[in-house]
This record gives sequence, structure tokens and C-alpha cells, in this order.
Amino acid sequence: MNTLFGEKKTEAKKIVFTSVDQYPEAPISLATTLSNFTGDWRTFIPVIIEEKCVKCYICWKFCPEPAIYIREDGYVGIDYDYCKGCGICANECPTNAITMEKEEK
Amino acid sequence: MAEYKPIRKVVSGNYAAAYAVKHARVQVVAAYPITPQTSIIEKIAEFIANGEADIQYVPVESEHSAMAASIGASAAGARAFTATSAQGLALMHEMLHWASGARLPVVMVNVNRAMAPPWSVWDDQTDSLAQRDTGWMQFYAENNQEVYDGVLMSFKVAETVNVPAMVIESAFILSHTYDVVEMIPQELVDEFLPPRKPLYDLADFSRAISVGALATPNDYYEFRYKLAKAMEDAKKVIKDVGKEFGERFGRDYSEMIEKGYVDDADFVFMGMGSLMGTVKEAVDLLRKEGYKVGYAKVRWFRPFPKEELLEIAESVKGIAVLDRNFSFGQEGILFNEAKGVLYNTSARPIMKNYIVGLGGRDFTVPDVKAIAEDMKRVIEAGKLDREVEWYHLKR
Amino acid sequence: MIEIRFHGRGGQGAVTAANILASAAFKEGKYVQAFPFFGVERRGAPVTAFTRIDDKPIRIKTQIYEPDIVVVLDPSLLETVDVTAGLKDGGIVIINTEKSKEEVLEKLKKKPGKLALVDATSIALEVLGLPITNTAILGAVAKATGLVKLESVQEAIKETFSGALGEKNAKAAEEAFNKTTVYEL
Amino acid sequence: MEIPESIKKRLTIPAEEHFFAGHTACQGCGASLGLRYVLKAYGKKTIVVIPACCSTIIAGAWPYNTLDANLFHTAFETTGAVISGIEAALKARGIKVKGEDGVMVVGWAGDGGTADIGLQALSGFLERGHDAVYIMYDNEAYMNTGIQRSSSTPYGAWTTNTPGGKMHFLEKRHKKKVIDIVIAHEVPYAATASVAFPEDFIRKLKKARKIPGPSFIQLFSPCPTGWRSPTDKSIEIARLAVQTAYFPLFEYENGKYKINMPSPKKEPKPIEEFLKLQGRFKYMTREDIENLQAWVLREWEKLKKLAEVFG
Repeated sequence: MNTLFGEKKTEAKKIVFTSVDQYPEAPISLATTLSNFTGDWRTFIPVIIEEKCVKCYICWKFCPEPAIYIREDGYVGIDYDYCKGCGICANECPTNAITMEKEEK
Repeated sequence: MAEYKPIRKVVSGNYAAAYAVKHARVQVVAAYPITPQTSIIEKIAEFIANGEADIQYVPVESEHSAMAASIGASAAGARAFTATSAQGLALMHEMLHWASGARLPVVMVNVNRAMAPPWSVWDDQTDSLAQRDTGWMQFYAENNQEVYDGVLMSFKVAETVNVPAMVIESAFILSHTYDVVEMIPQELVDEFLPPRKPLYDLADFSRAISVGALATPNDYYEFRYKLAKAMEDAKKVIKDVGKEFGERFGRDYSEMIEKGYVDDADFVFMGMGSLMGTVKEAVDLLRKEGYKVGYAKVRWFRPFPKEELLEIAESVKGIAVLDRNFSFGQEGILFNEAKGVLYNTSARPIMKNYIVGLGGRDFTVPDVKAIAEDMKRVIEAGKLDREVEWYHLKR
Repeated sequence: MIEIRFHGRGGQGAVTAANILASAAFKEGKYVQAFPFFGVERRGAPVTAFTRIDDKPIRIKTQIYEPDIVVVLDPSLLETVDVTAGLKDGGIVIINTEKSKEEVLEKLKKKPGKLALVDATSIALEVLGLPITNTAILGAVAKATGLVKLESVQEAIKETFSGALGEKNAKAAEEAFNKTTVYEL
Repeated sequence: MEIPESIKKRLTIPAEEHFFAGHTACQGCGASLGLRYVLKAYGKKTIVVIPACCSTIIAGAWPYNTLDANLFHTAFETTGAVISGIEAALKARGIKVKGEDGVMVVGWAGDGGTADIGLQALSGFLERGHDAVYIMYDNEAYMNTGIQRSSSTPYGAWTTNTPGGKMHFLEKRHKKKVIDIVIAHEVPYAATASVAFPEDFIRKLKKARKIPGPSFIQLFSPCPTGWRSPTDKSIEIARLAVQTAYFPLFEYENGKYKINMPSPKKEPKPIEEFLKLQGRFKYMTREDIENLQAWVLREWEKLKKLAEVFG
């Protein structure tokens, strides 16, 4: 699976308890936040124009989610399940290889 | 099990606490000085300085931080102890909830001292009783021996149910009074109190965990129930540990309320802490004078020993509740609790509340006798003149 | 139960004296209790400390109002404090003073059953080089009351003060024991 | 997935991620980036302590954890004390702390939780010399409660309790210099950092790991929600904060000051460039801007002098 968190993401599950007995004794966490797909917060969607990409990874570096990953071919990919569409990647890209487009849902 | 040969020492209540901390092999002590607690941490520091105890001592900058650091230490798997008094305990209040909510078995000695203003450094239970709803167990010591025993037992109980515990001793009357204390040889304490097995451990990185995250209304409620249940379960653990302590060391604590002459008593004195020593002395004298009187010393105020109280209430005509504390706008706090327990039962002893010894006003044998006289009169009349009596008030 | 009250000034070690006496009695198999007056102690101010000694565990947790024995560490206190307040009939009073029996009795509000006088200050100055009389006076207490043996007092002193200091203080107690004059009244 | 070695070599910050996506930070949040960098620097053998702040929410509601490291949530004013207690416990248990391979104990608190309510616990932590790192992520106001001013809020800023209005009721005091208070404790290592310069920040985090004793890093951390700035401008704003010398990056190490950015040899950019991207400064008058500019330059001169004399 070609995303930043790979298997961890596929295994990520929402946890809902229906009985007090299922709860742990202390309020300790039981899972990661990877089951929470924040991609639906997005209004604008970043689109990568690969021809312009110089593989500098600045977008990857500054993604606060993180939702940008480095692919095996050296280009970057965006995990749209998590990308909130903040646009930092597009703003910081030195070659304007990322554009923010209005997303139709 | 090795044979028990106690080591008898003449020590203050505060030193008894410090010895118990050493014998419990506490790993982290984070504390701030406050009269009359200070000599506890001084003695612990002396143990460390002499190489007698291997304790990480964190000289924090406030009681709020003392409790916060203790919580951090406990969450990171250590056996943690702190001590405070009055204003210091009040400053800790927020973090008391944190310790119980995070289910950390921190043990703390609180030296009962009156709240200011006016300034006072003397004995008064309002400081600890004001922490009633923080989810801490509360053990009230009658004497220095009970301070020592209480700390050791509290660690065991707390670490079994993962609920923090407070051991409470009177300002000066215990904290600075030297008395004979039987201490337990280290190897026997070790048998009684093995190293802590934490519920979770921040130093375990096999699976990343967060502790105490935001819980929505959908989940918070269940965690409160868990704590309530743990506190309820603690009653049995307290009794079992108290019994085990008695079997090992000869001092039985299987009763959460210590009873004297209750079976054939017309009425009993009920109270907590050091003043009950004086009450016991007075009750013996009163018995010789023909009074059918007994006593009920509440050792554990949280969890509250409802069942034991009910048993007593069913067998006596009256209960004189001695409160060295007060809840403003209502009445003595133990009185209030005890009455509440009995409401849904058939037990209906006459209960009268005597507010005594606030701010360290000495409470003496003649005082107990005078109250016995008053209580006898109330029982004979079959009704209360007034429910709450400010016994010492200058009129 | 025997109840003892110590009068001293802050810094003279009245509280320590009460504790050492308790320890000495404890060594002889007694149950003991020792505590300061529950006040705010300041150097130089009059202070009170108490010891209880009994054959059975001591449960009472109050201050002492009717002592069997009163011990006065500082002679000047006789001028300002009623040291015999509450003293039981026939009780014992032990005073650090250079004054005569007559001069002392004149200052006491209540006549004790027994009066013991010792110049503990001179002994302390001579043996310790300091006017701290709490250990010396305990020698007088042993002599006048027979409540504890001198040896027990000395042992308890050596446990409280280690090394040479302990030895010196134990010697002060012994000196005082030998130099105390006891008057049956 | 694994990043190929050939690419890893070209990355300027560690490839490993120990900060999970799916967290609930606002779009363009600087704090979440900061946490991501902290975990890149320290890895999963880290205990992070977070008091009440935005990161409480960011790090995941129960039963989820955004951090691939252990996290203890604590009360607002207690970060310094809790990391002290954790460090003491680890030492008591014989667990190595700090250094190349030791457990990292990290306090991660906002400016309100550090400069205001948590200042006392911070001071205690610093003066006692615990082996832990305290990071104040500075978004210059109480953002979690809805943008109220803190003592770290800059002069002239709008917040919900300095709302401007016809009385021109804006923040009237300059930003509290928490780092100077920290340095007054003679800590072994203190530094400022910015999310716009992650290489510098991570280098500082790694240095803090090596130097025994308490370390403190004040991290400039934009908040588009509270600063009324476009979400895509967070890094740009943070960069301008450095370039204008409004938030210069420097280190204080064992008594020595070192300026990292901007260059002390060049004139910093005018403060307007930093201000104009943020709606929170739009009520400032010309005079307000001049006052702020004067303060920035005065403080910048002071820092340059310190670096010159104690460099």
C-alpha cells in the first residue's frame, strides 16, 4: 500500500465500546489516530504536477498532518485520506508544482 | 516467612512516617516544606544523606508541583510518596483529582492542620476532609504506630486497587509527639510489600500509549464508574490487608472502624484520629464509673465503612459524633456522612454532633466526660435539644 | 502514669530534654510520650515540653495540666512563669539554680513535696563550654525522682548526640546527678 | 512504506515518522508540525508530557494517540513538575535518561502554559537541573480556549480579550521574553527555534539531547486560526518572523550566545512584512507599527551585543 503509514493505516480501526467492562481500568489509549480520515475537512485539494516537481521534498517537510509521502520513484504522493487542504505544500513549493484546486465532493 | 522481631523506637509521628517511607522502599519523594509536616521530609533527606535509603528526592517549588511530580513519577512506574498539610493540601487539590483519575497509587501523609485565616498551625481535620471527593482513600491515624502502619498498608492497598491514599496524622499531637513505635525489620516489610507492579508504565515503549487524553461524554462516564468501583472494591482489600498485617505483625487492622465496648453500650463516641486516643482513655474511666459507653474509631473515611457503621448503629441507642472539622452551612463532616449512611436503614440511634478541638483546642478527658453526661441526658430525654453542639465555644 | 513538665527558653533544649527522658524510661521498659507545648517556638522565648511515663501504652493525647514533676531549666523563669501551676500535691520540683532552698521556695506559688536544686548552668559551662542545661538537668531528674537510672539517661543522651558530644553531655548529667541537693519538704 | 536509501540521503530532516496523521489540529497548524519534528528528532523512546493546550486535542481524544511515543496528559500549570517527576522515577529505576540512547523526557507546552500559569513549575524544573527538555510552542495567545492574550502575545495584536474596538483596546505590552527568564536560571542549553526552519530545530533538539541537565526551546509556531492568517501562509509567516528579527533564532549554551538567523550583518526586513499577512495586526495604527518596529530593533541590537560580548 502506497501511503505514508502503510499497514498501520489498513489496520487502524475506530473503537466503540458498548459495555463498561470493555473499557481499560485507566484512561490509556488503545489505538492510533490513523482511523480518523481528516481528508473530508478539505475545501481545496492539492494537485501535483509531476513535470514541474524537482524532488526537493520541501512539501513533505512542511506538511503538518503529515499526509505527503515519498514514493519509490522519488516523486511525492499525497494521502488524500488525511490531507486537510491547508495549502502549505503549494505555497512552499519552489517550482509551483502543486496547485490548490476547488474540490468537488 | 521470617520470624517477626519488632524494632521498638521512640519517634515522633513525622519520623514514624519517614521510617515507613524508607521501609516501603519508596523510589521518589517530591515534597515541599510546611509546618508541621516539614520534619517528615527532613528525616527522609537525612536517610538519603546517610545512605540509608535510595530515594530520588525532588525538592519542588510548591505543593502543587509536589503532587504533579509525584504523579509523573508514579506514571513512570516508581513508588512515589509526598507529604503536606493544610494550605499545601489545598494547593494540591487540582492534582489530587489527577492522581486518582490517572489511577496512580501515590501515597501521601497529610498532617492535619487548620486552614487560615486566621493563621493556625494546629490540629484540625477540615483540610483533609475538604478533599473528600477527590478519589483518594483516607486513613486517619490515632497514634504514631498507626502512622507507620498506615503508610505501609496504604501502599499495599493503593497499589492493589490503583487508587491513591492519604494517611492523616494530627498536627503536633502526633507529628511532633514522641511515642513508642514498633517498626518492622526491612526483610519482613519486603515480604509484606513487594515491588510495585504498575497498571501502565510510561517507560515501557513496546506499545505507545497516551494517558489521560480527552474523553468525550460518550466515554468519560465509564471511567468515573471504574474509579467508583475501585474505591468500593478497596474496602475488601483494606480489610484483607489489615488482617494480613495483623497476622504478620500482631496489629490487626481488619476493621475499618475500631470498636470498643460497643456490644453493651447505650451510646458510643464516634470520631477519627488522635482525639480517639483520649476518648479511649476516658471511656475506660467512664466504664468504671458505671456509664454504658463505648467508642467507634473510624480508621478509613474513604472508602466509607457503611456496613460497619450500620452494625454499630443497630446496637446502640445513641452516637455522639466528635468532629474536629466543620462544613460551613451544614455540620460536622463525619456526622453528616454517618447520618447519610443510616437514612435508608432501620437503624435510628439518636445522633448528636459535637464540634471539638478546632484549630488545636485541646480536647481532654474531662471534655469527654462532660460530653458523655450531655449524651446520657439526650438519650434519657429520647430527643435532641440541638443537633450540633459547638462544645468548646466560650459563652 | 507519671507526668513531667519542663520549663525552659527556646534554644535551651527543653524539648530535647523531654525526649531524652522519655527515651531513658523507654530503655527501662516503660511506655513513654514526649512532646513540646504545641506553640510557635522562638529562640529565647519561654517554652514548655512534656513527658509521660507509664507501664502500659499511653493513649491520652492532651497536654499536661497537672504534672507530677516540674523541671525548670532556666532560673530566670521563676520570676515570670508560674512553674508550679497545676502541680500535684506532694509533687517534685527540680530547678537549675545557684540560689538557696529558701530563696527558691519564696518564688514558688505552690510548695512542692520535694525540691531538688542543682547549678546546672555552671556544670554545663564547665563540661560543655556552653550554657545549655538540658542534659545536665536530666542527671538531677534521675537523682531526685528515681524515675530512671542515671545510666539510662546517659545512654539516651549518647543516642541523641553522637561521638564526643554525646560523651560530654553524658558527663554533664553525671556531674549534675552528683551535685544535686534534694530537700524533702 | 520505506523510503529508498538514495532518497533518504537527500532529506534534510529524518525520514522516520513517529507522528500519526488523522489528528485534529486545525488546517495549517504550526504546533502539529512542531510535534512531528520533535518525534523525528527523538524517536519513539520518548515520554511527552502535554498540559492543557491545543496539543491536548491534537494528540488525540481517548482512545487514540497521535504520537508514536508515550504521552502523559497533565494539568495546565504542571509540565515542569511532571517531567521532573518522570525523570526522577526513571533515574530511581536505573533507566538511562537523555544522551545518545537514553529515554527522552519532553515537556511540550504552549505559551500560556509556560509563560503564564506554568512559569513557576518551569522555573522549578530548570533550577533543579533535571535531565529533560522543555519545549514551549509559542503561538502567542491562548488558542485552545478561543484566542485570548497571553503574556507572550505581541504588542498591537488583536485577541478576543484585546479586541480593539473604538477604544483601540489591543495588546498594550510587548511580548514577554520567556527565554531570558530561562537563561537567568543559568541553564546549560536554551534556544529559540521556528517551524519554518526544521533543520535548525531538529539540530537544536539533538543538541539538547546530548547536553546534560535541563534544556529549553522556544518554538515559534504559527496559528492561522488565532492569527487570522491564510492556512497556507504558516511557514511563510514563521520565516518572516525570523527575517524581520521579530523572532530571531539563537542559542545559549553554557553561558555563550550564538545567533543562527537572521544574519547579524544584514539589516532585518521591515516588520510590516511579517504583520501584513496576519489579520490579528490589522487594527494597528502607523504609530503602533513604529512602536513595535522600535522594540524589535532594540531587542535585536541587544541580542547582537550579547552574541558579540558573550559569543
